[in-house]
Amino acid sequence: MSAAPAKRTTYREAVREAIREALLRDPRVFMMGEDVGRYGGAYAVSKGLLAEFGPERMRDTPLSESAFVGAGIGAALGGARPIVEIMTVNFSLLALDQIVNNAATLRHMSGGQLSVPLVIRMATGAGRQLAAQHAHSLEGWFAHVPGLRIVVPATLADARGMLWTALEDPDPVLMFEHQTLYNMEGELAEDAGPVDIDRAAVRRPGGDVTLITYGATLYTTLAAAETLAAERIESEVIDLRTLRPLDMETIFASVRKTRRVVVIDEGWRSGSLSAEILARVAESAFYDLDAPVARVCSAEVPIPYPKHLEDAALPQAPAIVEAVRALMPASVSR
Amino acid sequence: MSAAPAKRTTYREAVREAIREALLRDPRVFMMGEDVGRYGGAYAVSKGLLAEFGPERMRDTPLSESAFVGAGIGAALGGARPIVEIMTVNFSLLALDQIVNNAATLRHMSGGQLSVPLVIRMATGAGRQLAAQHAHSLEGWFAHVPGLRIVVPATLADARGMLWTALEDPDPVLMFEHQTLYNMEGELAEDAGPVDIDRAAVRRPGGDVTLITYGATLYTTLAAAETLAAERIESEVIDLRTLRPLDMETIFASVRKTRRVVVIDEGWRSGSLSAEILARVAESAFYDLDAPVARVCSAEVPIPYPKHLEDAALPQAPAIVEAVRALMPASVSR
Amino acid sequence: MTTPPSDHAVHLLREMLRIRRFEEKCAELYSAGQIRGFLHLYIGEEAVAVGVMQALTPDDAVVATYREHGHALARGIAANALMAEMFGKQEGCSGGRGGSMHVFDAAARFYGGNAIVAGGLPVAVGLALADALAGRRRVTTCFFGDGAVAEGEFHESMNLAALWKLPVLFLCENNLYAMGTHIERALSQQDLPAKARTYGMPADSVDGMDVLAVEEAAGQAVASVRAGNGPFFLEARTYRFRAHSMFDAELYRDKAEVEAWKTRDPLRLLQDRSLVDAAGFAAIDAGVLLEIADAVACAEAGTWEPIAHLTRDVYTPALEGPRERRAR
Amino acid sequence: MTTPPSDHAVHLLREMLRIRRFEEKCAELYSAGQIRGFLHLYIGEEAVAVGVMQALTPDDAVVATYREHGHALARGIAANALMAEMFGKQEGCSGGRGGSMHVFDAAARFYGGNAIVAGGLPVAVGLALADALAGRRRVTTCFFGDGAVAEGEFHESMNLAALWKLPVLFLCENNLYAMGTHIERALSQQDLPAKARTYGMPADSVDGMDVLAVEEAAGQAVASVRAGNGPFFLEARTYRFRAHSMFDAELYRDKAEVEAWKTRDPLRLLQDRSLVDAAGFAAIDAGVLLEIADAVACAEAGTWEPIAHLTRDVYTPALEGPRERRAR
Ligand SMILES: Cc1ncc(C[n+]2csc(CCOP(=O)(O)OP(=O)(O)O)c2C)c(N)n1
Ligand SMILES: Cc1ncc(C[n+]2csc(CCOP(=O)(O)OP(=O)(O)O)c2C)c(N)n1
Ligand SMILES: [Mg+2]
Ligand SMILES: [Mg+2]
Repeated sequence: MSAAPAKRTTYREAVREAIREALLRDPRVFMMGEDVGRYGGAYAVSKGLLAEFGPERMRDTPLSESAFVGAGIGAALGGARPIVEIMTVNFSLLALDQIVNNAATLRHMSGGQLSVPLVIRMATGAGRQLAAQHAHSLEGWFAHVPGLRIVVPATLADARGMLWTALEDPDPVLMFEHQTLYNMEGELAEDAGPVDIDRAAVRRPGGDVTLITYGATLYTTLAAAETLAAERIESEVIDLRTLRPLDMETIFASVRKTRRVVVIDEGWRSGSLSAEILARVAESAFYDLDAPVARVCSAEVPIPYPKHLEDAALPQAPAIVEAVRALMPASVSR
Repeated sequence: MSAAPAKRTTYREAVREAIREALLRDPRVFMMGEDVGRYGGAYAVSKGLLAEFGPERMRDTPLSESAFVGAGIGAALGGARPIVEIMTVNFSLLALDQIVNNAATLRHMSGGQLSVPLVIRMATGAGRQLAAQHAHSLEGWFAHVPGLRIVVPATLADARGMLWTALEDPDPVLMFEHQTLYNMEGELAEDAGPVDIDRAAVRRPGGDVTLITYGATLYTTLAAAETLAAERIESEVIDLRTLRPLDMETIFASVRKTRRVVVIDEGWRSGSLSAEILARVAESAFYDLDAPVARVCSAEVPIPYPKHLEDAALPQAPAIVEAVRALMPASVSR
Repeated sequence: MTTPPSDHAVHLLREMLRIRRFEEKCAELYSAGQIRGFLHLYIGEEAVAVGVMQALTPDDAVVATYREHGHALARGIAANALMAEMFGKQEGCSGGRGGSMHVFDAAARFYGGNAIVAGGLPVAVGLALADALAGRRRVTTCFFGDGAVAEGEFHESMNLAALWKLPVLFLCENNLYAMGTHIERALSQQDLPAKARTYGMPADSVDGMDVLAVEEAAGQAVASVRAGNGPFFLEARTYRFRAHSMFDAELYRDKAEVEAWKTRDPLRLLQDRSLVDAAGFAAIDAGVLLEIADAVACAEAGTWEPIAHLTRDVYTPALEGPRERRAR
Repeated sequence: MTTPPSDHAVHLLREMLRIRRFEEKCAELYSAGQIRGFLHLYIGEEAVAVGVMQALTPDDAVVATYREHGHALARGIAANALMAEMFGKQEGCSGGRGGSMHVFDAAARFYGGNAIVAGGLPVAVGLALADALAGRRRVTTCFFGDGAVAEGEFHESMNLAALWKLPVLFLCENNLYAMGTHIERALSQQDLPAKARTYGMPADSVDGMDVLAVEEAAGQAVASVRAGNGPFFLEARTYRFRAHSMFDAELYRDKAEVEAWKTRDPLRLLQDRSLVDAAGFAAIDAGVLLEIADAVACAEAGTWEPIAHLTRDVYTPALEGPRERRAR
């Protein structure tokens, strides 16, 4: 998009740059979480920022998820702009009372008086053999809760750009960073900056089927789209970017064109975000469909440790290809 | 079903009888939770049971949702059969770490060695003007989590019968009792006892549209079905009874017959259980459908206090009637 | 000849009486069906809220529980706005959406109205953290009950505040019961100041039926916090004269216990001590009753929020457009 | 002439050495990519697990954390089964599904392997509650770190156990750090026994590098619990010699600090005290290395769980049919 020269960077560095920018731009911004300071972040995201911004603004917390998330809410009410890091999505369950009963609720319940401009970042997802208590994808689950905005940067540009926009939002935003993306490397414009968090993005245009996804499965999905292209099935790949509220316009526009839809979601199948998207399509775009809606999700198991079982539990490109093929009329498939 | 004489009873009494029966039948059973003993239960469910069973087996806990739910898990691992009461579903958020990271996970993660035969009961739902921190319907949300079984008694017979069956299940079962049902009165067979928790129930047979619901909205839905019947639209009303795992056979059988489906769910619309059901129908029964799938859910707001707004936030019969009418061919509707 | 009661004593008495009469009226209105949902009365505990509020400035913040009518009134939220809230009218201080358990007033820095036991403590820590980061010398006072002390959020919040030396006054209203559970059946250690001191936090305990004692203890506590010494824990030993909520059959305590505590009614104690005579009391009461009657009239005359507004304020309206304002 | 080392001292030394060698091998295998995920080594802290386990009977229960290889070995889980678990092979003690962080053994009453900090404490309270309800005189020992002390679940569990006088030994391994966070930056109060005593629980602290001291202190603690005096809190002051996990650059502590603690290596301390000479040590070591080599061979020869079994054990197979048994 930008004409500025590009530089080589990683997703991790892009997130770090975004945090840096926020701390530089707005004195009300501070970050807190377990080991974000001296340790440099469990995923090394905030390495170096303690030295630059000091322990007040790059604040290590004790192991107290409920209290430091609640303190983020209070600080936001008090005029600060906190970025709270929860190390891994599973630990956010300890803070759910604060997130659901307070952060998501205060504006409405107070009759519009209170504002909770808080950003909570957390690592999510499987793929690193971290097993049943460190590897779930609960972002789609959080998307059930009114009052929260859920964003999921899948690209370097979004990793770099979503944070500032989220911080400008007067309401709580949860940002999910997939564990396997931190090392992803690529080109990012030197002047990359804030991006919108309202619209889904078409990452690959195509006319035969709409593949909807977000986060790390974007790449699995793009790989599947490549395979399908070799069979002359052209996929339109949509990266949702924001899971709540959903940008249904982009989805419906694509479905009207392709008449077929598959959702790829790392969440456990039943009750995952994929269900909501399929439901909306079947409710509102039923007559646009030429085939049943479909999805490829994680198996409904606590994620197991061994690689072969973890892989088997997660959405993989061959399953996506299979799901698409099953929707195509006999004439189109090879 | 039974030929035994019936007696007049309430939902509350039916639940109490079920707890009594469990305590009488199995010395390993005990119940714990906030104010279940001396106070008699926040909803007066356990009134009288302390006197009958003593403070060891009808155990008052401090305000420590995470610890006493976790203690229920540990006690189940240790051979007991705990019934844990969480006063209101919103407070269960404080115990979510234990429920999701431990109760739901231990069997699989231990390679099948461990068993958590625990029943957690909680009050759920709106309708009593309890506002934004006491009135949500999160049972459908819990149904996302593999390893849990979710049951929702809507009738006196189920209030009386589901608990024992749940206690016999070697895995954790969450049981949700809608706040507005406790005072519901009706006839229950004198010899009413355990019921299955595997199958959905057709509460009203009909051939024109399938209405799927559970819990307190069963009655709203039955009322809507009455109205529709007056317009000669015959609704088949399915009470899910168990939200996880879903009894899809019963649903598909009905949809094959009626070719139209509306789900009524007190959960917040986006990401509610209704989404999962619509998604499954649109995936697997697409060609059985004569009209788009539809649903009537709660508005996506923290439940407000005033009656008119609370009513407006919840699924009501007129909205169900409206949703059904919209699916019917012009010739059928008046 | 006796010395006339001091203006300040009259002020305190009036403040406590406003709470008492407000809540007596609420109980009546509840029975009449005009107030619904859960209603938790503060009657018997008035000296705590009134005593503590004397120590706070308008710039300080207050976080309370679902038993917060007293705190709201003592903090200066108008009885009219509070009663309208009890009715669920849009003239209420939370626009009618919160009701009894969710009283908010941003202008008064009154942050609830939290109905999750101990849920307010982390929020209070955060409010204080924002002040500390901005270098503001404000105090956040967080009210909570003895029941909250068993919750994990209590522990985490106490530790965070003490570790970071944040300006929080933790004000524990120990009325001996959490619903029907006596503190002896809830806490292995019932000496709450001792518990607080293990966090390395100064702590004190005060007779919560004696408003003058509360005022003094709170004054010292707030002074310590404001001076930058970090958080302070103050236990007020008090008692609720009424049931936990309107649904409570009070199976768990003796009538005699209640009666014994009623001999230490905070209103009577102050009246006796400050030498307000029956006529003086009646004069104050008359004014208070007028205020409450007016509040009820206001609430009755109040209007319902249009149903079309139900989904407003879940999110802030998009920033580019002009922000819609709700009629208040 | 010196007295020969006692059999018991040799036993303790061997037990600690088994852990040391097992984990050194794990670190190697991790670098080689045969062990994956998170790997948290216990090296330096061996005296704690070994000392405590001496006080337990096979009928007692143990709950541990993600840093639990030492506890598993000392509890009697075979090195073979443990190493197979590290590899993710179905011969592992959790059928291969858990890996390093989720070691279970129902027969040994070893209940994890919990990777949520402090998540094991409520479970331990429940195990003890089941024993209390059934009138069994068993002890549940719950290991956790200094970091866990800040969590709400710690507080709630301590209170519950003390209130109900449950047979739990809370065994806090204070190695001064939670990942990179020194206890001084995590807890406003670092005197952990003092903290525990505020729950009305007896508490003690012991040099966690001295296995004989740990054994003695644990013995007394367990005796107190088993005698029906309710829970006991024991702090073992220890130190991890390695990084928190294999991803840790150790930016947060000085090399000198690590070196200073290494002079108190629990193996060396015991060796010196029990007068095991170099030859004696080498003989023990040879046996241990054989055991570890055998464990690695077993793990390598182990098999992968068939992918078709992925969804087994999410739920128990329907009770009416014959319960399917997994090959173990
Ligand atoms: C987390 C949570 N658990 C349970 C409840 C139900 N509940 C409401 S008030 C209450 C008792 C609280 O007692 P205490 O903290 O002493 O305050 P008090 O009511 O005595 O003022 C309980 C159990 C709740 N609101 N929140
Ligand atoms: C609830 C939770 N929060 C954060 C983490 C990430 N984490 C894993 S270990 C650890 C440090 C724990 O320190 P401590 O309790 O002292 O045990 P140690 O590792 O020193 O043995 C952290 C923060 C976690 N696993 N669980
Ligand atoms: Mg109380
Ligand atoms: Mg530690």
